[in-house]
Amino acid sequence: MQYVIDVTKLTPEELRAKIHELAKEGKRIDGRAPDQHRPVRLEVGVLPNADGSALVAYGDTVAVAAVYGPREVHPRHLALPDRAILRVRYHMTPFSTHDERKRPEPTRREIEISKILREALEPVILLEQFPRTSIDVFIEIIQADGSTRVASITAASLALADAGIPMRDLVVGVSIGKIGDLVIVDLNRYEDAYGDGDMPIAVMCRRGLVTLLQADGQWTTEEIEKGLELAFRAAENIYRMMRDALKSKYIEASKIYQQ
Amino acid sequence: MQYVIDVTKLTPEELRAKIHELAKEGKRIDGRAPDQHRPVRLEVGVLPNADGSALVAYGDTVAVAAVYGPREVHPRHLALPDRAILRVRYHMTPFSTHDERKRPEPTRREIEISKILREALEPVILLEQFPRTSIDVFIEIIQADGSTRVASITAASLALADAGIPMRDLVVGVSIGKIGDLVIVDLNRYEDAYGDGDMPIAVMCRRGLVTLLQADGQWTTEEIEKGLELAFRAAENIYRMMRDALKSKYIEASKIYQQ
Amino acid sequence: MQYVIDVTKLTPEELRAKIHELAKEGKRIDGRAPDQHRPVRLEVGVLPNADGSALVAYGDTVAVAAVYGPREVHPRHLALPDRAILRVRYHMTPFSTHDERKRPEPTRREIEISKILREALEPVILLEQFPRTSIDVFIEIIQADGSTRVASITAASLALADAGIPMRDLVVGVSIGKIGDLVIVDLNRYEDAYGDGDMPIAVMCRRGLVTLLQADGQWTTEEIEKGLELAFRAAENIYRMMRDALKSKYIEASKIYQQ
Amino acid sequence: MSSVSITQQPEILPQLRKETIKKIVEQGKRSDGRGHLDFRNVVLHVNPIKTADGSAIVSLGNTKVVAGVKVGVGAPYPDTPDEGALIVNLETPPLAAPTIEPGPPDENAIEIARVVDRTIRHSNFLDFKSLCIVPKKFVYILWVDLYVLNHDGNLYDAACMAAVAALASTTLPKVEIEQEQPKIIREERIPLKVNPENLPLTITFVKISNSILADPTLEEENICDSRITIGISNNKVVSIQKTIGTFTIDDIKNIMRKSIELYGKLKETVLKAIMNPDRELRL
Amino acid sequence: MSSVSITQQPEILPQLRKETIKKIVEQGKRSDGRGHLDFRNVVLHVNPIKTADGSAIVSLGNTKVVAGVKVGVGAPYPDTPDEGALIVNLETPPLAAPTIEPGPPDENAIEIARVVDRTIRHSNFLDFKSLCIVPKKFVYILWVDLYVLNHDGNLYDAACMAAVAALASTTLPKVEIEQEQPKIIREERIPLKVNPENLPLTITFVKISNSILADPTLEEENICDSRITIGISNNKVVSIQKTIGTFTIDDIKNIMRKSIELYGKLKETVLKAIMNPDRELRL
Amino acid sequence: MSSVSITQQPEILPQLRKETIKKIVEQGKRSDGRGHLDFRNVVLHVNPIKTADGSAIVSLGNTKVVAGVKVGVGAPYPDTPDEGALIVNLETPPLAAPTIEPGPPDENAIEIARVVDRTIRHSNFLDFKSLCIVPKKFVYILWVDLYVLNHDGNLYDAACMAAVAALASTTLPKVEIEQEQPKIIREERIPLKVNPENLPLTITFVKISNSILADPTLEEENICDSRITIGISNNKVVSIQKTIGTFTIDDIKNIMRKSIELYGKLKETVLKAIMNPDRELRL
Repeated sequence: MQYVIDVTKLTPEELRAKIHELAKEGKRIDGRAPDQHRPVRLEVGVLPNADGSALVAYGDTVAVAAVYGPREVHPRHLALPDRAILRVRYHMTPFSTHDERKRPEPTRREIEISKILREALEPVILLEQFPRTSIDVFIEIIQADGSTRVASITAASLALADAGIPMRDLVVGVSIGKIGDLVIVDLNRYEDAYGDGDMPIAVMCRRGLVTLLQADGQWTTEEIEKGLELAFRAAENIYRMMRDALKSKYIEASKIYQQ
Repeated sequence: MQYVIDVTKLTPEELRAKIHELAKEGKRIDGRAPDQHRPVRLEVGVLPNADGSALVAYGDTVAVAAVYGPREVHPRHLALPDRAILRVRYHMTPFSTHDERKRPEPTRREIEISKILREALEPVILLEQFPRTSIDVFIEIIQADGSTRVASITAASLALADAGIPMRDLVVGVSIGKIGDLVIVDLNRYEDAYGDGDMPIAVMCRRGLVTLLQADGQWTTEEIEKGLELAFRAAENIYRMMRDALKSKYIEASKIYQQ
Repeated sequence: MQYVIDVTKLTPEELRAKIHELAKEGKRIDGRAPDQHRPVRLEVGVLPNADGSALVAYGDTVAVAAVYGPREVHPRHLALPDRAILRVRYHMTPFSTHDERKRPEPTRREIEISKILREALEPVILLEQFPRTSIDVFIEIIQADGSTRVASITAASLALADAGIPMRDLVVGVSIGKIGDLVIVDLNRYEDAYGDGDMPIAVMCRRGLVTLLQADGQWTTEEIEKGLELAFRAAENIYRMMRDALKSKYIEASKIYQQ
Repeated sequence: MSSVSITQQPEILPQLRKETIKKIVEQGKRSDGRGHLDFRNVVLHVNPIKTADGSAIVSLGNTKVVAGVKVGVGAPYPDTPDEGALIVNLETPPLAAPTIEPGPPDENAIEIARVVDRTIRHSNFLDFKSLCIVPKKFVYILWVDLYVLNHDGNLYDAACMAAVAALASTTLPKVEIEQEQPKIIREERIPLKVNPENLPLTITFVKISNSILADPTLEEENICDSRITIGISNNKVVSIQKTIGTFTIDDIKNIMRKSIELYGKLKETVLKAIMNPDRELRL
Repeated sequence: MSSVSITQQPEILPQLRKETIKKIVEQGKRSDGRGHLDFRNVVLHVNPIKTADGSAIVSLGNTKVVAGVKVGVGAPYPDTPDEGALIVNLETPPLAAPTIEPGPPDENAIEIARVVDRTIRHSNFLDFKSLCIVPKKFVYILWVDLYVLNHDGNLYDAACMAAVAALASTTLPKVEIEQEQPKIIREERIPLKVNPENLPLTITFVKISNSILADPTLEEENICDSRITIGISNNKVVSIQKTIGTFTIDDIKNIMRKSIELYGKLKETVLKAIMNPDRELRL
Repeated sequence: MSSVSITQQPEILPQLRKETIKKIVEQGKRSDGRGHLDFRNVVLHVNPIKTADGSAIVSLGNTKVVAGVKVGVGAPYPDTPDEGALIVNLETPPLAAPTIEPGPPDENAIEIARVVDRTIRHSNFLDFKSLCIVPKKFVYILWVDLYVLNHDGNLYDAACMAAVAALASTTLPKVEIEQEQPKIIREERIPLKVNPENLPLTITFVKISNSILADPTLEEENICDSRITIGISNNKVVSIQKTIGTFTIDDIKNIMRKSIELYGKLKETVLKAIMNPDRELRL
């Protein structure tokens, strides 16, 4: 990531001040416009063993998702007679943050995010088509630079599609932030740490539905409405890229079959 | 609780000395006679979800018990073909002691007391009437001022009766203590901390049976016999209050039904 | 153990130097020849409850092994349709080392050794004769003075024989070490701590097969070959003692039956 | 504690009951007689627990939550060397419902505790700097322990209310530094500084048959299509947590408006209770 | 470790065997030929483990318990700044019986360890003040680890005897303070101060067919109506732990008397073994 | 984590497939076309992870392992007061294979981490003394975390290669001592000193139908009779770990020789990759 200032030379207080100063002029520390998303990189089918997999990068944030299933449930009493159960795990590798080593055991934060991601995916998957089975989504954050949970949602969505799991729509994750009065799209780690609010959102673009919504900080209702609008717009772009990534994978695959 | 001296002004050593000095005159720090129990408060049916429940206060010690069952056993292999199993959990909330915050995870002490309470209740319940089921007794100490395990027994007993579980008798818990040569009834936390012996007892009043008995400290056999005698006498009073509490609850309940 | 020098008077650095100095003359700190094993003590049938048991001492290293089985597997889904499963646990008591108290919870080292011992025993036992059952080998180190895992293998082997479990051969454990250029048999704790290499080996004497092999340190291939040769020779002696121990136990047992 | 989030076993609610609840909702009412945006009866006992440094017992209909605050002293977090710490923990002991097994907090309990924590943290209800004893060395730590004694739905709002009321009743023990070590003098106490204007509360909504209902019962939570919790402080949104299902943008706008209305009423109730502490321990 | 105490699975003992045992008891005898108040044969190896700072291996009939003491140095408890610490832990490794699975101590193991701990603690057998190195800073910590190698009933008494004999054979390493940190010199040692007069022991009884039996076997424990353990030191009762069933007041009086009688004999055996330590490690 | 090692559930591989694999081996080939001693294609991305202090992503055929190094500061071990510490941890997250459930490292993961650790430790690849900051007080701690992203056999060699390449790309942050406490300055960095001559690698072999094969696939591991891993550094053996089955002495001699040959080739590949770090994060 390129920054408009030398972030390594500033104390946390100076950095916080600088970020707010820039925001007053509608600018951001990495030179983006308020509604500009970082470059998005999508790769489908990256893990041979999984039924479906994807790598998603939002700038320097990298999430890898693997999908296994539909498959038998262990232990069996967890199975449901009328639909599949969904199992979701979000995990950060110990070396994925700029801080000191993170312990590998799941933190309370990771447990909460795993739940939130499951609840964001459940409304999308046609679980009722696979009674008594389990669909498993496992996510590892390899590198974190803000917005990891929304990158995870996008990766999970792609991996599910790659696994051929029928869905009502592709879900796209986008984070919205707030610095002073400026509402911005796709927080990096400095904007996350020194901003005034964080609002991760996941949407079903074609249906106009919100499947993940959290917020932190202090928001007026107008700011929230503005944020939702920006999120849907950014999601629309990523949605197109996702469709392309899936298409190109199947084109590549069909080429291989033709050989 | 009112104290005959200002306990907050004394060092632990002074408090210990004072308690022993008072005991030599047959007196106690809160003004009670040696064989005098603190005020007992009994409330039945305090938790709507439980099949039976009760709150028991011995002075400032407050225990809440909930009973669920007889009900199915999970996992099933724990079930017994000829009787119900009993499951008992004694737990102190982190804010229930005068000390610093207690961690919520069960301590070795709590594990031991859960076992001791289970073994005090097992001889009383007609478990053989409910083969293959489980009867569960869950106890939380909300506020602790000594004698929590015997207050728990009384609460469990009331909650079991409230749940309509058939029993051979009501079990009543009373603690006996020793300060110097003085044998006393119903220790408060200072008497527990600075006395010379602690003997929690639970009895089936009508049958003259002891179902819980532990002791700590140094006791002559005569002192133990004296303690047992005092415990039975104190239990007799509490037993009457328990019967009244249960009766009044059913009277209230029947009033409600008549409306 | 008798030492040729007063080990308690030396700093670790001095002890290391002394051990290496002695090795240059082909000598060892406890007066043994390089290929000399410490005294081996074998006792069979030491634990009445176990189906088979043994105590094995290599000098001051004492391992106790108990065998239970073949018996039912819990939980059942671990059972295999065509053979017995083997379960092995290696554990050191908290007071078994010269260091400070070891915590009783299994360490990563103990978990690894349990696996290595299981994999050393699996090729030896006729597991296919007992489908759907479990054969359990539990080992406690009571006193540790080096070479505990190989003493454990010998103890496990004796206990299995004592339990009447059919085996292809008796397995014997021997440790090989390296101090400078000197390859030695049966490391004590000082040779383990201050030597240059450690190679625990378990062998099926009659079949010339290696069932356990690990190494640490820096070894030339020639040194490894030398070590293997020494190990087989030492194992041969222990093997004879094991047969005697088993025989004498059955003789004693038959005497008892005759009375 | 498994690290995987798994679709939860649905409560077995008879089909007929489900349809009844929905039908009543469609008629603009609720099965317990409330209107769609009515809260259940709120009873708040503030500071009843003598062994705690602050406490509250909240009943929201049949949902009962006990909150106890214990004040400790410890090192500050490195990135906030002059601020005290707030640690919120929620437990659902097996007393609370027939479906609960004993064990460490599950993902639901962890999530509620974290939502309550964030709601309080972003509200400026507490002045974290006032909890500093010696910068970089010693600060007050506020342990807020929430115990659910009876679970009949909407643990979020009951827990948040209990936590906030318990904090409002909290007193800090005096701390002296002796030989570079803190010495806690429990007998001398000063009240914890709070800003009642910013009193933080959450308002939880469910969506059933396209209607938005506030303060759901357990039954309503079990059959709802969607659920969302909004944290409010002084008419600003300080937290959002969508849990079950999906919402349209219009739903969300609608819910924001309603939550600010409901906040006003609820805040009054809570402030009144805080003014009238109650030293008798009743459930 | 579950935090709930659950009725234990009964050992499957054939009905006929049960009746036989009871019948023999009713005739004033026991199935292994003992009288009702006889202990099984006691074999005590004192201090056989070179790596421990004190140790004992006890056989009570077929019940075998190994005790090892390790001496550490640590901070005292705040309420006893000039006293050392005693920490008792009991493990039942799966070697000990076919029914035992590997795992951390269960409620039975925890209870026995706690009863042994309290029995020793209240006996004045140890002088905790003699374990102080620097008040408020450093004290000796006595870790007593008890390992059951073969379980044939009455772990309480075997464990207590093993712990006490191991402590009696314990030596303390010298400790020097260097730059405010303790330095343990394992080579220089002084014996741990104990008071043999106050030697603490427990005596366990079961009630079968209205008879009181001392030192029960595992079979007797499995069919008994009630069980109780009495800790004695110098003819004073220092602990009681009723575990299974109920007792009448007369039972208890009777048991107290008997336990003091049995204590005298057992104490002699243990003191004799302590006088004759045995550096050969045998089970 | 159970403390008992249990015979593992065998992978269900159709009998026909097993026989096919064996037959091909008997013909001197392998089912993926390799010769008996050929390694699969090795792809090494060195230092692609910006948040790590050193990193590598290794593909060994379809086996993929990510290694990340984080440098910390802590107290040295008492017996090596002037040496830094290396801590190796390996996790097999459930992404890696359909058979893996989430959870802490099992015995397989622990064993691999320990073998990698010992192989590096005894190779003199690292200069532990160069990791000392203040003797007895502060040293660098190298945390090497290994994550298996796709498991297709021979995790040992892939993990070791990833760990070694990650260490070779590691830089140490500057550490200053302020008021006796270490202050980590992440912006100023010096490379970790390594000795490429001693580059440690493991070579794993399996025995199938009396043939010795290097770098087994998961399928080959599942049907092999025996398995052994040899750690080599500069043509010396620095670790051995026999896991499955048995070997004759001749097998072992043969394997030693072959492992030294293979080491040479593999070392070249790894050194070349280390020279060409790759800041794009690709799997």
